[in-house]
Amino acid sequence: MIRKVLAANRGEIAIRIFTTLREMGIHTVAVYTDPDAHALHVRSADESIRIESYLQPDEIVSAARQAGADAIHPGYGFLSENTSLSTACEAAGITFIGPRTDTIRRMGDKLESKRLMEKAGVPVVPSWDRNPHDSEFPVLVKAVGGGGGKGMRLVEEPSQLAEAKAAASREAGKAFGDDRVFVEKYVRNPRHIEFQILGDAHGNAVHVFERECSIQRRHQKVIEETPSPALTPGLRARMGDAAVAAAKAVGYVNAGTVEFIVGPDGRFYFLEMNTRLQVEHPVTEMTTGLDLVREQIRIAEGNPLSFTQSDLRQTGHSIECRIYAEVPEEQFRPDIGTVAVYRPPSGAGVRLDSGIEENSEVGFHYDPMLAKLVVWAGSRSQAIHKMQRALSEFVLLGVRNNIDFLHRVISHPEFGEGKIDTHFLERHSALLRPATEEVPVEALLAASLSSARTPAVTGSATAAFTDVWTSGPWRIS
Amino acid sequence: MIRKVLAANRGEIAIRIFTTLREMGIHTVAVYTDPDAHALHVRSADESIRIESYLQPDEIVSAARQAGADAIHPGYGFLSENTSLSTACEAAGITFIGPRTDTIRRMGDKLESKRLMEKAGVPVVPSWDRNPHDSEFPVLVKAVGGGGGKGMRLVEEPSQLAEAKAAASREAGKAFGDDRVFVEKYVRNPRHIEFQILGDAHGNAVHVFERECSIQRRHQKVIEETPSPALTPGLRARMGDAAVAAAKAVGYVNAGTVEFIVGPDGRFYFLEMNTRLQVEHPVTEMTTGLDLVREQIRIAEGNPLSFTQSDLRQTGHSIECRIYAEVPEEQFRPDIGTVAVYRPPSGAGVRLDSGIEENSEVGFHYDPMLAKLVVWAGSRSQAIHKMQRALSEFVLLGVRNNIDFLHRVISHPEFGEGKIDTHFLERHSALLRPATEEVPVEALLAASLSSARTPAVTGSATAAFTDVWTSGPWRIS
Amino acid sequence: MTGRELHWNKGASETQVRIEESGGHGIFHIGEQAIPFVVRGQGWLEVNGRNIRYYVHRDRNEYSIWIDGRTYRLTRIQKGAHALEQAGGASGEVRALMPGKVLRVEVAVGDTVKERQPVVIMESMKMESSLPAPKAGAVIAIECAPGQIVEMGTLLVTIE
Amino acid sequence: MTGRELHWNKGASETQVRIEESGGHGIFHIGEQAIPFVVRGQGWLEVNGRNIRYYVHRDRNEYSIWIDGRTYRLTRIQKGAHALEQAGGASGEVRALMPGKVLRVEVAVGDTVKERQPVVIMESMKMESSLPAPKAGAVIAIECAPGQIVEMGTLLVTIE
Repeated sequence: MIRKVLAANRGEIAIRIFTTLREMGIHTVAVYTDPDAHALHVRSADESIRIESYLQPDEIVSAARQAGADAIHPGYGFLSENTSLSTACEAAGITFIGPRTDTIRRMGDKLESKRLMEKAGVPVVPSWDRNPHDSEFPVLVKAVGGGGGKGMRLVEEPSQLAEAKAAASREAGKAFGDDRVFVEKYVRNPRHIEFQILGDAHGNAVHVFERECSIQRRHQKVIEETPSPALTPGLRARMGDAAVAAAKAVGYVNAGTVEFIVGPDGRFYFLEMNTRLQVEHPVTEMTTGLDLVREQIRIAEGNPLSFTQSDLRQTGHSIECRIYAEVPEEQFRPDIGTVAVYRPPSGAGVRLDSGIEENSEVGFHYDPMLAKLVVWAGSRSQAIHKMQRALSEFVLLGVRNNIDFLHRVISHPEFGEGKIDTHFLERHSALLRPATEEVPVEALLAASLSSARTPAVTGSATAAFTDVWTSGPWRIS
Repeated sequence: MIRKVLAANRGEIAIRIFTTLREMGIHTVAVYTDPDAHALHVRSADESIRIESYLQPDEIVSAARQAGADAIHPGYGFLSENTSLSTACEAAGITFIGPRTDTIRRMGDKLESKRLMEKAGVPVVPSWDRNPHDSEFPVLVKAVGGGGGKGMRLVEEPSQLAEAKAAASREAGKAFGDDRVFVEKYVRNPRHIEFQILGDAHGNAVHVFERECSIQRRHQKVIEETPSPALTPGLRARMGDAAVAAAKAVGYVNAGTVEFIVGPDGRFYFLEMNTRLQVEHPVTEMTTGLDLVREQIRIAEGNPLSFTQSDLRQTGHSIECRIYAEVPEEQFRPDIGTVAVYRPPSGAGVRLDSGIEENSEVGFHYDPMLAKLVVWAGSRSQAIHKMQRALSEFVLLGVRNNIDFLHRVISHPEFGEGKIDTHFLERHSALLRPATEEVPVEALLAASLSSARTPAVTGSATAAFTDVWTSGPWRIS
Repeated sequence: MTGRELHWNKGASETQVRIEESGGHGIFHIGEQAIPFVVRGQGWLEVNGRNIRYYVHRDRNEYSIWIDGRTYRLTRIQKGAHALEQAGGASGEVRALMPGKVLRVEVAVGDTVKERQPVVIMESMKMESSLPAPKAGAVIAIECAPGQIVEMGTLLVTIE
Repeated sequence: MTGRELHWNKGASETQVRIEESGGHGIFHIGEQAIPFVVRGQGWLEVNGRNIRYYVHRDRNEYSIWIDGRTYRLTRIQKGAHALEQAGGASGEVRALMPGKVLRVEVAVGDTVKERQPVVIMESMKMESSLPAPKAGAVIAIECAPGQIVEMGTLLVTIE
């Protein structure tokens, strides 16, 4: 039995973990660095311990020792997929709420994990030392010795392959001192579809269906949903089987995710395995009724899974939007400031996992994700309408954010038709700015009423100092 | 197709109706009286119209005409079960989102509805003109001519019946000038269990399972849940069949509720039929995935139900707590004031249907219900833990309320065991006050820090004037 | 470091406290106890290594304090003074606790009443509430009538 | 009833408005339009019979207005003045848009740069962002180095 858990994380995920722990009657411990001294996650725990960095496993483990915590939940990011924390936990006799160190290590090595999956019969992106069959085109020529795009060539036609290999080989030789190249399948306009898995220490493993995570910016997910509009029941079953095979191949214990890319032809390939709870886990919870953190705790306590694959069902449709402190209109640059007005939406089918409240400070030290807005409805189109409703009710002022941008994305006709892949935002770059820059007359009126009796500030100073004069709705006096 | 709907109501239910309408792309119209001029429900609609009273059907209908609304949703309370509104709608050619006038009338007459249900084979509380069989005891002797407890006797044993009838007859003769009495079954410690029904204009009717509403104070529900801990699958099926029979007996169109009382022996009796959406409808939505307001709109548009009985399933467990502006410790007297701090809970499995926000005014003109806190979890015990978590996170200052009381009720061991009936709060009257009145030292410290530099007010004035000096967390300056 | 002295009233008992604070660190004196604390930020205290998130709302001398999932109520009083409400309660005055309508007056001038006996029935927010006699005695004045709308604090009945 | 005159800047265009208000009722003059409005309460307007719920946050002369589900940004300016930000932008100064770490300086003193060419790469909140040259010209000063932590508004590079 776990009685006290330290969350080695911050923001919304630390708070989300504490929430389940509190419902299970387990005591909670937060850690925080100096910039987070006043953060909401610290106030949400029973007790808290100051540390220098979320990236120092020794510090985390001694904080757990000091608080008398018998387990550590790593959340996502930071040390969650780093064997140094799981190893330090083992040495200290503290339960690490995650997979075995050996699993983290093997899945962290992208080449080893690919070899292992191939052996287990999980499809991986095919590659050839010599020439592939004509039907496999387009292909990529890649350098054995390095990456970063150097020595890489996209080849559309078999006739162009020889020349491309020669050019890539010359480039690779110059760049890496190794002119060997190989040929890999090129998946055009892929979707990113991942499967949630759960495994226990008794050898049982199940998948908890998929999450479609194709809407990305800067290679980071922005909107996730389940079920994927791209999967037929047959394809879902085959991918689910592959995910379970992947879990069993490494004797996976706890919650993890098997990431696939899926081509427009419906062929899928193993990409990597994430050995932790994902940011987007709520959409799985909304459609299956599971509490994945609760399952993680129960597995870490040594319990067998309390269900089998056939007990699990997908019901309805769920979408998650990540609320970032960033300016999509300015290349998604992050913004900082004080949350002056915070009125998140509520009501039927709306879930909010938030790391902030009114008056929270958003600094530049950590990830700019502030909250996750999640909806559930009976169908995909109803879920989109619910998300539109929820986003248009969400008031967040004081820190620039992507709420209006998210509304534009989910309102795009091709999003509505489920025509999404990882290049969606590049293809629809018009979404980066509003259709019209025009400010409605009512907004000018509201601003004019609020500017009341104070004069405009003059002078040449850059207007970049955050000096909050008013917050909340302006009071008519 | 309905394109614009006026909600003839206020508070959380008007807002909840607007929410679904907005998700369906239907325009929204609010009505408001002078005390509600600044209420949240008015600001939540696309447009709003001032009226003198929520109880004047002609005013409501002319407001709908003025706004060009093609339908009226009555919500609950006010005119929702009054044929005057549905009749006025018919006359004006406006769709009334509810059952036919004839149904409202017949179900509003408690004697006619009982006769009609008896004829349809729905069990009603048995009564006898002469003497019941010995096995039917305890029984009530009741006066034919009147009510209010006069001429009423509870009889435990058959041997006491003759004397009780004679005494009751004398009392009734004096009180009502009519000494006739009859004998009715007495259900001791009954549960209040109701079934949601949906019927369409094409003759289809289904039930959407039960709601257990036994926790009541002043004959008003406080906590509702589904599934009922008292129902076996067999009893649920029989009661569901009875509810559908009741719906079909009156050709029920739209959403309604069949209320039963259930004895400790598992026998159930028709009590009445509510011809409207219930306050507690969210627990049904949480466990079935339906949006009952959406179904109401679709039925009012003339669509057939899009599912049959066998398509409907109950999943998990849901509990609703009604947040009232009242003081349970002082005989549940209502309180008024300004909502100075409002931080409702959020996160996984928590739904809030709220009629207020920070700075809302709570007056004495209308019902003191402020919001409904609803949770969903995989099992009843998990749902109780989630509700405990949510209530203990709910910050509401400025208006006295029942949040702490609700926490005490759901934390009671007998509530946890599902041992609830309509006398629960009478039996456990200790719940009306906290187990200890002691103020923790931390609360004294927080108050002392907040009282900072201002002197205590002196003098003999009653400290009963609401003059809000600070709101929100006190700022350390 | 003399600090501020404050007096609180909860129910019948009076509590005297002293608070010493400098730069966010302080000591809270209550009875024989001296409790160190740290002001961690707006609405956030640290006491004995435990985080305490709180909200305080003040309405004149009445304080509501949300802390650890419960709301407490305290009245701030002058040193040695009785709580204002108590002082009022002992006076034999029956006042409206909130705005509303007088439904019934259950006594007549000259009646003898027992303590806690219902004197006036009011309706507020569609609910009836009964105002009890604050002490035993004789009704000497009735200053309201059924149907009358009254403000909060209005004197309705006096008992002597 | 002369009212207040205000000047707003959105992007490149300047808008002059006049607001007349008395007792919650008023007229808003913008261009040729005269729009009657009612102040219904805190954060709530009525314009042409439509309820408008709004929130305004002000940071110096920068206003964020949430209205009808979207957030708009406006800069309040003196009559006839250019927007402050624009004035700064034309000066050839490259400043840190937020606090963070300088990762790389992509130019050297004496280099000729094109408008919008990346000059400095910074890291803030674990993300890289590139600061472009505000105009074409020659780099005349570099006042930062890779690895350096800089405050918001710090002058990093000057272009002439």
